[in-house]
This record gives sequence, structure tokens and C-alpha cells, in this order.
Amino acid sequence: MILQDFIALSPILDLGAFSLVTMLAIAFKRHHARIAVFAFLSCLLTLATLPWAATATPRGVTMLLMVDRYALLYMGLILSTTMVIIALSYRYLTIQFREEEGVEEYYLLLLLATFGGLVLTTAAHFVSFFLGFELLGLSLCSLIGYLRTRRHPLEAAVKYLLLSITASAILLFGLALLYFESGTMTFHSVGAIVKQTQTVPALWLGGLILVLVGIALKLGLAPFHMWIPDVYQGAPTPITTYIATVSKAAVIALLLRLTTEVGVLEMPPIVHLFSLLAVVSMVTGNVLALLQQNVKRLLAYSSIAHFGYVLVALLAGGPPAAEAVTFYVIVYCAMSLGAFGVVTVYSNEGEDKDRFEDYQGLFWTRPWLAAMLALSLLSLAGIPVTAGFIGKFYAIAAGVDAGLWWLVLALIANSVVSLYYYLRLIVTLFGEVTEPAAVSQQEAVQRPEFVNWTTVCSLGFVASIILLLGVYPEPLIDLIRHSVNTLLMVAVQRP
Amino acid sequence: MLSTPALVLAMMLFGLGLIGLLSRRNVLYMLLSLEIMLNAAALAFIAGGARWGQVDGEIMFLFILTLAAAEVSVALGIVLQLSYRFRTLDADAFCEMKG
Amino acid sequence: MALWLLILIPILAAPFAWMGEQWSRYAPRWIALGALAVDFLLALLLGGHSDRVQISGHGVWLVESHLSWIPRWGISLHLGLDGLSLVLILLTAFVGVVAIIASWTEIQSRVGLFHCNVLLALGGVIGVFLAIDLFLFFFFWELMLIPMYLLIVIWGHAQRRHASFKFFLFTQAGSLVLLVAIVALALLHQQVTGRPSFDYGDLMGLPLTTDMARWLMLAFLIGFLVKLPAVPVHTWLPDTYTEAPTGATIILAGILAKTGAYGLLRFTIPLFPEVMTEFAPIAMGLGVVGILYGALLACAQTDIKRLVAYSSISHMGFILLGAFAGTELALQGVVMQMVAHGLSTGGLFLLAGALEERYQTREMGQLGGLWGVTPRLATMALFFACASLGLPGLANFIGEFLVLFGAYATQPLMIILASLGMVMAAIYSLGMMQRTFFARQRDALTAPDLSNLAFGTVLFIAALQVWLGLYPKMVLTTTRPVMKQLVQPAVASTNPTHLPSQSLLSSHIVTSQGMTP
Amino acid sequence: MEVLFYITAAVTFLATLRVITHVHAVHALLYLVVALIALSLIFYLLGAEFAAALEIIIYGGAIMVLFIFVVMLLGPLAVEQERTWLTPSAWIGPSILALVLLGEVGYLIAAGDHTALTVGEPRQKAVSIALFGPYIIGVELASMLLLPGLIGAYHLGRRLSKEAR
Amino acid sequence: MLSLLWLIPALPLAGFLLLALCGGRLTRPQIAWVGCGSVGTAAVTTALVATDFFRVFPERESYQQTLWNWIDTSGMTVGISWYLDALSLLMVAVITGIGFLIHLYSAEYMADDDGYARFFAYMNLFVSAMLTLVLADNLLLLYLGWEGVGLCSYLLIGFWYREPEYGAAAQKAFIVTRIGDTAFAVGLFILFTQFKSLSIQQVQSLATESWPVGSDLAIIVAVLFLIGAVGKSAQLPLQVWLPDAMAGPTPVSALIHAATMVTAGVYLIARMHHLFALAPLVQEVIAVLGLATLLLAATSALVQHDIKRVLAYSTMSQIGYMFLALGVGAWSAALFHFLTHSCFKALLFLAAGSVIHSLHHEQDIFKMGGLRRHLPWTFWTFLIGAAAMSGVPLVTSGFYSKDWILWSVWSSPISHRWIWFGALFGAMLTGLYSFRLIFRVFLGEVRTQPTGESGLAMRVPLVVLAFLALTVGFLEMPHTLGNVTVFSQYLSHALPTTEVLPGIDESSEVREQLAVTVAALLGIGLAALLFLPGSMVASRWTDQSTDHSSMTLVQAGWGFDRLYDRLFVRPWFSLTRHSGDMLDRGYEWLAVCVESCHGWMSHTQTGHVRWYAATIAVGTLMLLGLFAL
Repeated sequence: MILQDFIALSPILDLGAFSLVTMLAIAFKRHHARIAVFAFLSCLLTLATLPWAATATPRGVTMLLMVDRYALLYMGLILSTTMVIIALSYRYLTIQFREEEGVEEYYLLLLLATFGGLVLTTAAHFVSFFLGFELLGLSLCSLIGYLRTRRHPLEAAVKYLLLSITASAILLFGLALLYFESGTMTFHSVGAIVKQTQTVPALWLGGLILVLVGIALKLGLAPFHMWIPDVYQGAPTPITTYIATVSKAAVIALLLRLTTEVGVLEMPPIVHLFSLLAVVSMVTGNVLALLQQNVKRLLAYSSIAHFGYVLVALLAGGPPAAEAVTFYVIVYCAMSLGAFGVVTVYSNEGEDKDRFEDYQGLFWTRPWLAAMLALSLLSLAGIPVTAGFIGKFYAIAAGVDAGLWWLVLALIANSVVSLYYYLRLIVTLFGEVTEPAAVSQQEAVQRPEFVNWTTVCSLGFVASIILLLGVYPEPLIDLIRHSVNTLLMVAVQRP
Repeated sequence: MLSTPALVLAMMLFGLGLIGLLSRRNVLYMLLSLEIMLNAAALAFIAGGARWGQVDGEIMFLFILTLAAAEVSVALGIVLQLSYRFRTLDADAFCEMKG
Repeated sequence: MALWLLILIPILAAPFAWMGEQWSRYAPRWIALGALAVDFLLALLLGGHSDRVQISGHGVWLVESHLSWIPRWGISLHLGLDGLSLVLILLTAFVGVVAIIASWTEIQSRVGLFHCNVLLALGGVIGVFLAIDLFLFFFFWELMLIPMYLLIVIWGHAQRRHASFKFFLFTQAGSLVLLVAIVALALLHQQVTGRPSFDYGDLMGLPLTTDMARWLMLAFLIGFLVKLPAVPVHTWLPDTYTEAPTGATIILAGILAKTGAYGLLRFTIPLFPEVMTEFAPIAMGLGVVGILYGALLACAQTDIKRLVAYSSISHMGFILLGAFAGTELALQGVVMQMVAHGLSTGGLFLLAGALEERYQTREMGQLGGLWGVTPRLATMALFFACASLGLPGLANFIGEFLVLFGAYATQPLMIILASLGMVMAAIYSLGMMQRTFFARQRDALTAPDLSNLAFGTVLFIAALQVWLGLYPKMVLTTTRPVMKQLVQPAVASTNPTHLPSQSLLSSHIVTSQGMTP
Repeated sequence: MEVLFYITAAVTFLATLRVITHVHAVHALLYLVVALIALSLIFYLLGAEFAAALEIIIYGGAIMVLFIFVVMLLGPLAVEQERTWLTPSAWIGPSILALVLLGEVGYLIAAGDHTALTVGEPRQKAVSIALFGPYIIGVELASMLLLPGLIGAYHLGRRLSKEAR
Repeated sequence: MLSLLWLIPALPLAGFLLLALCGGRLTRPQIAWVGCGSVGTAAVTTALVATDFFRVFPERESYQQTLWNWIDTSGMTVGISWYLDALSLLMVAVITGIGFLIHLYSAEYMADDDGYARFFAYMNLFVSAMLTLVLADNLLLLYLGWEGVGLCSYLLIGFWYREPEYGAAAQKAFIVTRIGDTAFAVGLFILFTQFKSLSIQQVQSLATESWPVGSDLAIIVAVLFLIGAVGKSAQLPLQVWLPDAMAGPTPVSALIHAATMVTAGVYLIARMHHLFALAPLVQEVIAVLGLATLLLAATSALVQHDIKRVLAYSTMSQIGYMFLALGVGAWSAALFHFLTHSCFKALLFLAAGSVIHSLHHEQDIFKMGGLRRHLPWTFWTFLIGAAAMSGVPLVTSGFYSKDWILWSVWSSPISHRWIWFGALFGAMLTGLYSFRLIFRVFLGEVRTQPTGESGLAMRVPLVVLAFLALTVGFLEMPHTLGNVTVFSQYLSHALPTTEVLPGIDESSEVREQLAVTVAALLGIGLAALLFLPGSMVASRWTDQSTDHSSMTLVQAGWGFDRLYDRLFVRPWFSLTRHSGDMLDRGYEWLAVCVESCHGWMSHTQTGHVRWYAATIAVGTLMLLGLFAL
């Protein structure tokens, strides 16, 4: 390890150090606001190290981590998303933890999860892959059940726990098979072995499929999607947001690196597998969301479909795919933050406000909140002026470029179906205010903390991102192109 | 070499773990089954290490061990809370959210 | 830059219209009217005071504006105004004014938001008519939908949810197919030249394999046919037109439908001249089916707005028929039909809306004998019924007949079938008059006649109808260069011997032409 | 040697089978311990002595104890129940399997041929060098991984102070 | 003065606009002044233009005036331009002249009606449209007028809009004629596609040049035009609308459904005679259709109860004569009959209107009688009109025109003898039903008490028309009887002269004329025998025979209404009633499918974590099975 390695690794090191400091700070004195601010600043400072780290890239730090601009880009995404989530969480937790104790560890866990996410973005080796994966999963598991006195969060936590360990086990077994066949644990050489021999051993392929199943489970691709709605619904809403954004972005970052370095997209069975997963995910997610009456579940199902779209883009292979996938994921994070952010802001003590009735006519009582939700939903639906449109455009472009006509067709058909439920929610927002909705909206408005500057700033930030990317995406596109290029230059300094 | 039979054993153990996961209703048993599955994976890594004469498999085993420890502690915390709130550890009882 | 003003004036006026609600109930209306009036005048100015410069080989642009946007994809903010877009923008601004006046008394709640949405939708439509970068075009194409959707969902009638869903899903399905085709074109450009481009001019000359061209054309066709709408993708229309508030219906029928027709003329036909002849019989067949099917169902309706809605489907059939006829005359007819239909349905829906506002029903069975109660309304309804049935001397007649005259040379049998639509148009138009305004008057039906404002507006539309019906030169000469350009490739690529179809009549034409010295 | 392996494998398999089929938690845990020990023997046979040791120390020791704690915490530890649990059927199975394993270990010690199965170098050294060489980041990450385990267990496991009252 | 031509259609149009826009603010006399004045000035203008026309064009070629280019784009040039020649001048004169008289009459007839302004507005619009029709230089402008008169006819038939039956009659009239119009339009498409022009003169000369006689295309176009003409002129098989059209006010029937609009078909065929000359087959069809219509209508007229329906059928019958003449190539004869018919039929309708007016809108002739003494002016004028229609020899115009037609039929090379006999039988029937009316209405005992003779505004037109009905015939007399050829000479430039079968001599003409005379007189005599009050047969006819089933068939115009009802109307209505939007239902079904799919799939989300784990296991195994093996 030389200085350059440390520079390259500085974001991860920073965040790790900050997590430890946070832990010590909690041990020293519990103070919700201070810890929250500290956590926020940790992310911010880590974010600030990214440009510095970029000077040392691309650089393989030991064989475990590969820090390149691509990883740094995803780190930036993960960190900024986490910051928004922290900002949203503070108000939410103040209300939820009014009569409970131990709110501060939440931020520590959040930082640890983010740490795991950062590791995943750089992972180039089974060990870092697996450890990052578990850091993220395990922290999330605690976070989901963080409101431990409530039944729904606990139920969600146990479901997430059992299924994520299942995922880990499957993933590990897959990795073991790959290792058994190839005798190496770096992504690159695992693929290189197959490329050299020009044959794909069954065990190797089986291992790869198991690994992909593990990843699919984390991403919630059908038929491994079952946990998604329950966990989304049960988890505290900021954590739901986190699962939907950071956790998935990190896994996608890894998946992209894995597929690129191993070169799986040149193997027909894997391409077929991805196609199958993509189509099944799109159809399942959208059909299940169709008449859903719970907003969080609805968004959960829609996320299943969205990662189906991402897979279509991924399948295109090569630079366009990486570019499209990255863009889509960034956009998806923004719009999920928007949608779940509104649910977070709107929720008060007790149950989250996630039933459709709660949102009936929200536009007339809380126009900005409703407008924000509508904007996010339109973005999810892929309507222009919003980032979602450019994202969908990118996905379609990638698919068309690769000639994946049937997948593109499926994407379109599914987009149309998906419109139905987004519109259902939007219509509800603009509907006439009914009696129960009026009561719950009254409650929400009366609380002094209902809207404070943190939530306004964070949602405002998200909204401006959604609109900006929808209207002028060029700077981000440039950034992504430059970053993604490094991913594709496999022949970089490798110890 | 014993690595291939070891891998077969790992697969069998993994299968057993999976069957346990699916067939037991008690969360505790499900966790046990998961432990079996993790162990099976670990065995596979060790077998791989043995096949190639590398230490990497063994090192991977160490990390799996770490995971198992960390995970079991969180899992048992959740199990405790579950038994407080739901008064049962029947996995099928936790189905308030569905549809 | 002036072109951007055309788009931005309504869009920037929109928030003011919303805020205007706080000042006065009428402020949003006046703001909206003002913005559209300024837009109208600006468009007139641009159309009237520019030299005819041919900037690229692919269009006769009067004014052009080019800015970089997303260079990575070869997307630019490229706007261009030619005769066709000029005419349609003027129509847009005018119909927009009509829509605002039609909702003058109908819309009483959330007035500001209503006009905000109207302005946004119109801004989007103007963008559609100006954009000559395909991505930008699609951007505006989608942009106009949301405000439209909100107009239906917030201010619509009882079944608005169902209707708005249908509207949105259908149009979006079409749009997405279109998007795929646009993207495919841009990427083909990349394959050929090494860089993607969404620019109209670049894509025009793209060499395509026949197979590719066939699929892409199909996709473009689907995208625009949904919006037009043509049978069999028309079914969103009756529900939507019926449930939308009057103002929105007027915009939908008067302008939004035209964007589909515009798309056919601007993109579908010129981009794929090679397969155009192959598709022409199918598209024209759909047009004929639309004419007859729409008219048949219009005859079957008891709801006055539904009747007009189905009649719109019938009228749009002429547009489809003409667009693919491949003759300049038919294309000119299409333009005329677009303008005329915008005016006539604008008027008809204004009146239908006025009826609904007065009697809280659209069922013609519950109306009757209104001639004596509201003579102004009845007279104007009669006028527009005549326009709708294609009475000579009114603008619709010019449109329909130019299409029929122009298309007869290529598809005589289809034209004969389409002509049957004229008889059916008489049946439903007169049926509507009979059931609503004639026959015995019901006792309960007493209501004030049209207000001076509404009456003046309708009268003005009527005057325009007559003016265009007797002196369509203004429109026809403005669009002629564009249409001429449009036909050229088709003519060049079509071997004259292929032109006549196998029908009975045309074979006679050939033989008798052969005998002429 | 191979015979040893197969016998151990059979033991592992049988013990594991009993884990997932047994109705009593403690019994199942007991079988699991047996299975883990058997597994550690297999590790040894595959040449991973370090892993074999850790398997027994951490898995069979720490993790299983954790399980047992929880089982004890959850169920009321009535003597009556303890008595019903302590039937021959409960301990005979594990005992037999354990005896088999014991025999194998005894044989191995008696045979004294330790190097036959290992790969030349003393493995522990190689493992250690690898751990703190190329895998140093892995070790750090693993240490970080224990942190959420710790915090999570701490936060989730404790009761509310007012509930305790 | 010729340049004032455009004023002729423009004046009534101005009248229409004035009445339509500020009709509500004018007093009744003002309305009457505007309404009659516009047509009156148009008539005066016509006179001025006519004198100038005769002066400038002694040979009566033609005068053209283009106001502006209506459509001028992409190879189509169509102007708003007028074409004045002998034929159109004749039409214009009739339309403005008789039109003015009828307007004048209406000023009093409609005096009590609510929609006074509306009535005159429609009437003025009609006159304007009709003038456009006959003055049009090109077929598209002609089509404009053609549709315009149809619209006005529709509006005026349904003038009393509160009666649903009237509305139905109006719709029927418009739709039935629209069928013909559509065929006409298709004819236009073919002509334009062939000759790239729509100018009447140009098209015909090009057609004559390029199409041989009897060519398919000529036949097709001619048939299409014929269908248009048949619809407008209420000939078989599109005749069904005319009897119902009597729902409109009587002056309307006089102007539109007797004197002018219904003869538009005759005008069209005459105008396009070059084209029809290329299709002799079609000409034959025209003749046969004319004959069939005239017989059918005459028999129906014989048994009607409603005075206006009798006249309506008689109109159909007389137009049948005109068609017959056109069919045998006797263009001028057809136009001559048009002229005389306009005079006497307008007269008959106006007189009938006078009767109805005085009987409180009673139209059933079986409730009339003995009006001779109460309404002397009406009686005498009606008598003259009936005599003219029956063709009472020597003194009436109808005799000369009908005789000319019959003679042309007799002598034409393209006719058959049996057609002549049919037409002769028709002439006999004409006398019969005309005088049936006279006897029923004016003689016998008084059944309904009349209010008294109408005022001056109604009487003046009656007298003027009666005078014309007697004298117009002297414009053209056969050479056996004075040999006046003013009319045929006048039209000689516009229309070709009639071909005469070689070897027909004067004696056969005399014989033929005698036959016509006898037929007319026989008809009148038969009428006297059957219907003269006091005759034995008359009383029997009244009571019983009208109920007879065969009678009702004839009464209903030989059951064409019922036939069309079965064949077209009912299937159409059942089609519209049962045709929801099929395609829409398809889409809705699709939506339901997806929704039920949702219902099915959401059952898989049981909330049981073990089930979730199972799906994962199964999914994994399936993927492994599918792709690894």
C-alpha cells in the first residue's frame, strides 16, 4: 500500500473512520440532532474527497478493490442519496422516537450501510464483493427493524433477514463454485479463464447463475421479488427509500462491473437468463402494482419493473449499456427519493401514511407536497421534462442499439401498463378531498414539525435534480461517459 | 483428491439446509438451516482451495465465519423482539403485510 | 429566437395565469387570452415578414433556430417554421382562444390552474409544430399530454377517471412506439455516419433497407394514428371528448388531433418515401374504414358530445386518406381539412358544452325543440352541423373534396366508398339537429341563450369557415411549397406504370387516356 | 484417508439431516454441533487445519452458544421440561455420531501422517501471510462487518426501558 | 350592364345575410320588403342583364364573369365564375321572376307566422343558391349551388320545426337527395381525374374529343350524373322524398318543389348534354325512367286525399315528361316544358295555398268543396293552371309543351313506340287527376267554411301566373299550328336541335297532335264522369274505394316508401342500434384481462416468508435447469 492507494481509497477510508467516530460520539453523549448533523457532514466530507481520489484513479488497491472514476461516480451517487435520506430521516425519527430511546445508532447503521455500498462499487474480487454485500445487507436488516416496537417493521426485518441470508448463502455457494472451477477470485480472471478455454464448464455456469440469483434477490428481480413489497411497506419510510436507492445502486454498480469484467454478456445462456429475468420482472412488477392500494407497496412493485428496464439496458452490452444503466440508476434514485420522500414527510406517528385514501385530494391541501409526488410519479412513468424520460430514452436507445427488439417491445408494453397505476395515484392526488383524507391531512398539517427546512431543502433538491436532468442532461451524460469508459478499460494497473 | 467429493458433500449440505429452510416454520430452525447453508458454502470454498492448493478458500471461510457471527447476533436480536411483540416464532404468523 | 418566443409565451404566461386567480376570478382568463393573442400576432408577423429562405434541402423554412442541447446524442434545439407549421400555429392560438371563451362560465373552480394547464398544453402543441429535431419533437409531443390530462381529470365530468386513463394510456402507447422508431433512426444514422443525430434534415437522406424502413414506418404510423386517431386505435376518443370539460374538448379535437396529422405529413411520409407506396393502400384503407365506421357510430349515438366525437373520427379519416394519396392536391386537402375541422369541431363542442352547461345533460333524448328557446345557439349549431356534413362554401367542404379529388387518381374504389361517408354525415348531423333543436319542446327546458361573448366567438368562427370555404387561398398558398416538397420524392420513386391500382375504373382511365391524341 | 473422508461426510450428512428434522430446538442444536465438528474434520482432511480449528472454536463454540442462549431466553426453563428433553433418544443419536468422529480423530492421531494431506508448506503461515498481505482490506472490512452485527444486536435485542419496568 | 351579372345571386344572398343577422330587430313589413325586394331587384337586374346579353351577343353565345379564384392550387383551378348563356338566362329569368312572385305571395301568406324573418331568410338563400347553380361556370360551383338548394329545401320543409313528422320529412328529403349528390360528386372526381378541369365547357369539349360515343367511362360518368339529377328531381328510384316534402309552407312547395329546385336535374342533364350524347345507353335509361316516373306519379296523384300531395305527384309526373324529352334528345322541348310547368305548377300551388289559407290549413280534399263561389279568384286561376297542366288544346301553354315532347318522342330515332303510348296515357291521366281536384275542391257542397278570398299580395301573383300559364306556350308552336320557333331558336346555341327520324311527315304529326288532344280531353271528360259532384260514380268513389288495399298501395306511391323502409331504413337503424363500438369492447376486455391477472398474481404475495423462500428456491432451480444443463 502506497500513498496513491490511500488517496484512491480515501472515500472508503473516510467514511469508515467517520462511522467509528460516530460510534464513539454516541457512546460519549447521545444527542439526536448533533449525531444527525455529524452523519450528514460525514457523507458530505466523504463526497468532497471524491475529486481528490479521482486524481489517483484508476487504481487497483490490492486485488480486492478497484477504484476508478466509474466507482467514484457511483460513490457520489450513493453518498448524495444518503445525505438526502439523512436529511429526511431526522424529522421522521424525531416524530417516531418521541417516546422511545436509542435513535442515534440509526445514523451509525446508515453510515455503515453506505460504507458497504461504497465497497461494493469498487469491488473487483469475491471477498470485497461479498463483504460489501453483507455490510450493506446486515446494516439494512437492523435499520428495517429499527422501530423495534412496531409489528410491521419487525415483520419486514425478519423477512428481509431470512431472505437476505438466503441470498448470501446462494451467492456464496455460487462464488464457491466459480472459485472451484477457476481457482481465482478476481472478477477479471474468472472471466479470463473461460475466454481462454473457449468453453463454459457447467459448474462454472451454475456458479455464475447462483451469483446472479443472489444479486437478483438483492435487486428484487422477479421471480426473486417476493420480499420487496413487504419490506418496502414495513420498513421505516426513509429506510425504504434507502433500500430503493442506495442499496440497489450499489448492487447495480457491482453487477455492471461483474458483467463487464467477466464478460458474461458474450455467453448466450446468460443473455437469455437476463432477458427472462427482465421480462418477468417488468410484467410481474407492473401487473402486481396495477390495483395496489398502498402507496409504498405500489412503489415497491414499480421498482421491480424498473429494474427490469435496467436489465434491458444492461443487456445491450458495451459502452452504451453501461452508460444507459448508470444514467437510469441515477435517475431512478432521484425519483425514488422524491416519491418516498413525500411519503416520509407526510407520515406522522404510528403507521406511515401510505394508503391511497390518505392521499385523496392532497393537491388541494398541500399543493407542493402533492406536486412533488406527482413530479416523481411522472418521472417514474417516463414523461418528458422529468429525468425519468431521459432515463427511459436511454434504456430504449441502448436496447435498440443492440437490436433487442423484443425486449424493447416488452419494455414499451410494460411502460404503458405502468402508466395506469401511476396515473391512479396522480388522479387520487387531484381528486376531491374525502372525509378520512381530510382528517388525516388535518392531523398532518397541525403538527409543527410537519415541514421544516431540512425536508423542504431535500425535497427541493430532489425536484430540481429531476427537472434539471429532464431538461438538460448533457453535463451528467458527459460525466457518465467519462466515468464509464474507465470501467471498460480492463487493462488497468492491477497488482 | 478429495476436493470433488467435498464439493458434492457441500452441495448435499446446501440442499439439506434449503429443505430445512422451506420445511420448518420456527424462525429459529430457519436460522439454523441458513447456518447449514452458509457452512456448505464455506465447505465448497475450502474444497476449491484444496483443489487449487491455494489458501484463498480458507481465507474466504474466515470471512464467511465473520458474517455468520455478525448475522446471527442481529438475527437473534430480531428473534427476541419478535417473540416479545408477536408472542410466537411461527414464521407463518408474520403475514400482516401481503397482497 | 422568435420561434422560442412562440413556445415560451404561453408557457411563461402559465404560472401567471395560475397566480392571477388571487387577483380576480377573470384575471387568469384575460392573461391566457392575452398570451394567445400575442402568440397569434407574433406567428402572423413571422409568417408575413420573412423572406422565403430555403435553408436546408429538406424544407422551406421561413424561420429557423438552432441551438445545441445534448450533443452526445446529436440532439439539438432545432426549430423551424414553414407554411404548414405557420398555419397550424395560427390555428392553435385561435382554437385556444375559443377554448378559453368556451370555458368562460363553465369553469368556476380553480380557474387559475385551469388556464395554467391550457396554456401549458398549447405551448407544448406549438412546440410540436415547430420542432424539427425529432427528439425535441417527441419532447413537446409528450409535454402537451400532462396538462391535457389534468384538464380532464380535474374539471371533467362524471366518468372522467376512466376517460382520462384511456386517453393517456392510448396516446402513451403510441408515443412509445414512436420513440423507439425515432431512436432507431438516430442510431441508424450513427451506423452510417458514425454519430447519432435526431435532426430532421440529417435523417431525411438516410439510406434504409426496405425491411427496416417498413418497420420504422409502421412504428411512426402507429404513433401518429393513435393521436389522429384512426380506426382501430380510436377508442379513447369518444370517452375523452365526452368527459373532458368543454375547453379541453375543444383543444383536444381542434388541435391535438392535428398533431397526429402533422406528424404524418412532416415525418412519416417524407422520412420513408421508399415504402410509402407500399403502405399507402393500407393507410388509405384505414382512412376509409375510419370515415365509415366513425360515421356509422356517430349515427348510433344518443349523447351529443359522443356524436360529435365519432364524427371527428370520420373527419380524421379524410386526413389519413389524403395524407397517403401521394398527390399534392390531396395533401393540400389534408391541410385544409385540418384547419376546417379545427374550426368546426371547436364550434360544435363549444355549443355542445353550452348545452350541457344549461341543461346538465348531453342526452339528446332529453332535449328537443330548443330552436325556440335558444335561437342563437340553435342557429349556430345548424351552421356547424352543415359544416360537418361538408356543405360546399364552408371550409370542411374544401378539405374533404380536395382530398377526394386528389386521391381519386390513386384509389378510385376507396374514394367511392369514402364518398358514402358524405351521406352518413348528413344522417348524423341532421339527426343531431332534429333531436336537439327541432321537434317538440320540453317544458322544463328553459335557459338563457348564448352570451354575447360566446355568440360573437362562434359567429367569428362561422365567418372564418365561410371565408376559408370561399377563399381558401390564404391557407393553400402558404402550405403549397411544403406540400410540393412532400410529393416530389414520392413522385420520383414511383414508376408511373404502378400508379393506377387494379380497380375497374382506373383501368378504364388508362385505356381511355391511351386513346387521347 | 478417503474412507475417513466418506465416513465423516456420512456423519455430517446424517447430523445435518437430524438438525432439520428434529422437533426440539436443543436437540437440533446438539446435532448441529456434531455436524460442525464433523465438518471441521473434513476441513482438516482437506488440509485446512486453521479453518478446522476456527470451525470448532467460533462456530461450534461461540455461535452455537449464542443460539442456545436465545433458546433458553425464549422458553421458560422448567425442570420438568428439561427432564422430558433429556431422554435417550435425545442424546443417543448425537453421541453415536460423536463417537464415530472421535474414532476417526483417534485414528488420525495414531496414524501420525499429518503431512500427507497438506500441501507442503505449513498452511497456517501461508494463510496468515495472505490475510495480512493481499487480503488486508478484507480483514478490515470483516471487522467493519462485525460492527453492524454489534450495533444491530444491541439496538434490537434490548427491551424498552419502560417495558422492563 | 352584363357585368352586373354577379349581382343576381348576390342580391338574394345579401337579403339572406341581412335577415339572418338582424332579422330579429326588423318589423314585419321591413322583413317583407327586404325579402321580396332582394329577389325583385334580382329580377330587375336579370332583365337588364338579359337585354344587354341580347344586344352584345346576338348569336347568344355566352358571357363569362370570374369574381375570384376559389381554389387555385396543385393543378386545380376553380373560380367563383359565372357563365351566362341562353340556357342559364332562361333559368335565371324563371327563378327570379317566379321567385319574386312567390315571395310576394308569401309576404301575405306567412304574415301570421312566428318565423317570418327566418322564412324569408331561407327563401332568399334558396334563390341565391339556385341562381348559383344555374349560373355556375364550373361543376364545383354548380355543386355548391346544388347542395345549397338542398339545404334550403331541408330547412324549409322542416320550417315548422315543432312537428316531428315535418322534421322527418325534411331529413328524408335531404338524405335521399344526398345519395344522388354523392354519385354526382363521384362523377366530378372522375371528370377531374381525366381532364384536370372542372369547367363545364372545357370538360365537355375534352370529353367529346377524347371519349368515343358509348365509351365505358362516358357511360359511368353519365350514370353518376343521372343519379344526381334523379335525386334532385325526384325521379325513380329516388322519388320518395317529394310527396313528404309538402310538409313545408305552400309557397315553398311552389318555389322549390315545383318551379325551380326539382328541375335542377333537368338543367344538369341539359347543361351536360354533350356528355350524355356520348352515352346513348344512358339517354335511353333517362327516357324510360321519365316514363316510369310519370306513370307512377300520375296514378298516385289520382288517389291522393291531400291537395298538396296531388300536386306533388303531379310535379313528379311533369318532370317525368321533361326527363322523357331529355332522354329522346329533345333538349329544347324539355326546357320548354320546364318553362310552362314552372308557370302553371307555381300557379297551382299558390292557388292551393290560397285554398288552404282560407280553410284554416285544411288540406284534405274530401273535406273541401264548393269553394268556387267563395274564392272566385282562386277558382279561376286554379282552373287555368289545371287546364294548362292537362294540356287543354290551343289555349294553354301546357298543350304546346307537352305536344312538343310527345311529338319528339314519336319522331325521335332513339325512342320506341311504346314509350310514346305510355306518355300519351300519362297525358290522359293528367287531365283526370287535375280535374278531379277542380271538381272535388271547387264544386259541390261546402264542407268546410272558408274565411274568404285572400288579399292583394296573394292575388296579384295568381293573376300574373295565370296569365303566363296561358300565354307562355305561344313562344313555341308546332309548324302545323302557327309555326312559332322563338324558343327553340333562342336555345339553339346552347342546346343542339332535336334529331328527327327520317321519313316522318307532316300528316303523322297532325295525327299525333290529335291523339294528344284527345287524350287530354278524354282525361278531363273521365274526371267529369267520375268526380263531378252529382254524377253517380263520384259518390261511390268517395266512400269505399279509397280503403281498398290496392288503392292504398297506389296512394302510397306504389309502396316505394315501404320497400325502402324494409330494404334500407330498418336494417340501418338496427345496425346503428346494435353497433356499440366493437373495437372499444375489445380493448376493455383486454383491460379486464390484465386486471384479473393482477388479482391472480397478488394472491402469490401471501406474506408468508417461507413461501417467498420457496419461490426463490424454485426460481433458482428453474434457472439452473434452464441454462446450466
